[in-house]
Amino acid sequence: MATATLTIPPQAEQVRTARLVTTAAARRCGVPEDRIDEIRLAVGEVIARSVLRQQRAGLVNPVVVDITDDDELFTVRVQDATAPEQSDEDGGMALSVAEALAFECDVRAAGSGSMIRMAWPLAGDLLDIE
Amino acid sequence: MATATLTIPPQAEQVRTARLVTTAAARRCGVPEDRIDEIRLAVGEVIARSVLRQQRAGLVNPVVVDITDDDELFTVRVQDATAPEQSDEDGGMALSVAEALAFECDVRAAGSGSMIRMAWPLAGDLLDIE
Amino acid sequence: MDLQLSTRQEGDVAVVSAAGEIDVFTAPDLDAHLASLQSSGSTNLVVDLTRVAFLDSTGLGVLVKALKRARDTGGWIHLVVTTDRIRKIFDITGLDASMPIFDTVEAAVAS
Amino acid sequence: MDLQLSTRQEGDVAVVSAAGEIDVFTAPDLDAHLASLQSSGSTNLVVDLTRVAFLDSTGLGVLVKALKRARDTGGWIHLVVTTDRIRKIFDITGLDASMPIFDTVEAAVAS
Ligand SMILES: Nc1ncnc2c1ncn2[C@@H]1O[C@H](COP(=O)(O)OP(=O)(O)O)[C@@H](O)[C@H]1O
Ligand SMILES: Nc1ncnc2c1ncn2[C@@H]1O[C@H](COP(=O)(O)OP(=O)(O)O)[C@@H](O)[C@H]1O
Repeated sequence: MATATLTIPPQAEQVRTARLVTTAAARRCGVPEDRIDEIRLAVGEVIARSVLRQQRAGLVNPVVVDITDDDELFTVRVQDATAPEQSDEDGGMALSVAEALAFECDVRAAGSGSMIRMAWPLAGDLLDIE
Repeated sequence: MATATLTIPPQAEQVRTARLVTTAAARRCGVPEDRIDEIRLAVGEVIARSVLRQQRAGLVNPVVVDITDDDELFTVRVQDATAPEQSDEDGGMALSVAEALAFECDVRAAGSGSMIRMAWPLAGDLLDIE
Repeated sequence: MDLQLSTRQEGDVAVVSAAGEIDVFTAPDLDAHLASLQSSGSTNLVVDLTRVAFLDSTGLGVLVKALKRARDTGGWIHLVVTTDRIRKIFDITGLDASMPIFDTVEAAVAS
Repeated sequence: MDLQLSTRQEGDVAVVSAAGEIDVFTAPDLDAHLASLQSSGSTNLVVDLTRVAFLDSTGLGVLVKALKRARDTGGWIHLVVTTDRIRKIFDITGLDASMPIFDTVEAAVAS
């Protein structure tokens, strides 16, 4: 189910709002609080990274944060305008943190930029596993 | 300048998040706190109204909240999928409150639904008037 | 989680304290809470909005419904509002004309 | 407004208390605050993160930069972390290996 989509200009002060929208969506999906802490940090890292990458590449395109859930997964997709080949100034730290926290995390070329997809199993699903 | 766009499914629990995004955007634009209270209430009324109207019409289309500012105006546009002719169950109360609070407030047909536009002058502009 | 409601009895008046946000999502909870008090015999109610950070017209609609039920049994509803933020929506809608607003719970109970 | 910083002196140690969120937006403030303390002679710093609700890798980057500056002058940086939420990012990144973490400001100053 589509939960929410937030489109922001690539500005550092927008990242906080994107964290909030993600956190609020996860709460509505019934994600437990300790898992929400992980999601907030992982998603915050990835959005901050996209904002910084676009600033470095001089790209003013909006960054799009798309949050969805189905019965099994809580998924956040971040679309930015930077080429996947562009290196990170932080030596990949932000992405490593997100990878450590998300159950699934992948980066791929999408549109004319990159799409980072993070996903976490929803509690119900963990219990439903046979 | 585009500030943020939030797309939400027509659900009552999403309205709170939309208020927050609007409030955060207004703060970033330097809107003073008492004006922010007005914006929060007016925008909350309009989004809640769109959500309820779509629920009543059985329309599951997303509601789109678009926030922009230029040097003169802080503008919030709410796009829903209901026909402008559809009446409000609250006798127009939500819209009256928004109209009382916003400096400009109009409803018009847009796309296959309605667009409600609210705007407030930005502080700088009030001072700039000659 | 977004709206907390608690009730205590002061003589023959039930005092309902709300804390949090009353909006399109939480207004049904307030409605259910007030209706259940009223159907179990509370004819006179004080609704204390001191700790309410947000109140929109769906919340007002719930208060108006509760006022109608109170009047049907010869009762009343008094409100406690201390913040300009909340008082403003009563001003705009003119609802302060039908529901008296007080500065303290004591005054609302006593009047 | 999102990050509050205050500093007090305990002997030859400057104790910086941060409250709020340290992220890509506020990290430059922390950087400027620590750099200015260090350039005015504070070689040993305690950074108290007890009241920090959020810390991301841009914040860690600032702490690492400050650590390098401290070491250049023969000084150190000790952190105070009391919440699992904040401790987690040090675990993930392994940064707790280079910056000692303490449970109290007293312990961080004394060590
Ligand atoms: N008024 C606000 N405006 C913008 N962002 C906010 C606001 N309040 C909280 N946030 C952000 O949303 C994220 C999650 O908020 P919240 O769910 O309230 O966190 P917590 O669980 O710590 O209370 C935080 O990273 C915070 O930066
Ligand atoms: N963690 C949250 N998740 C979703 N919505 C929130 C959260 N925190 C605040 N909000 C909503 O955002 C709006 C503005 O919040 P905020 O700017 O923090 O208000 P205030 O000025 O009262 O502190 C409020 O209507 C509130 O409902």
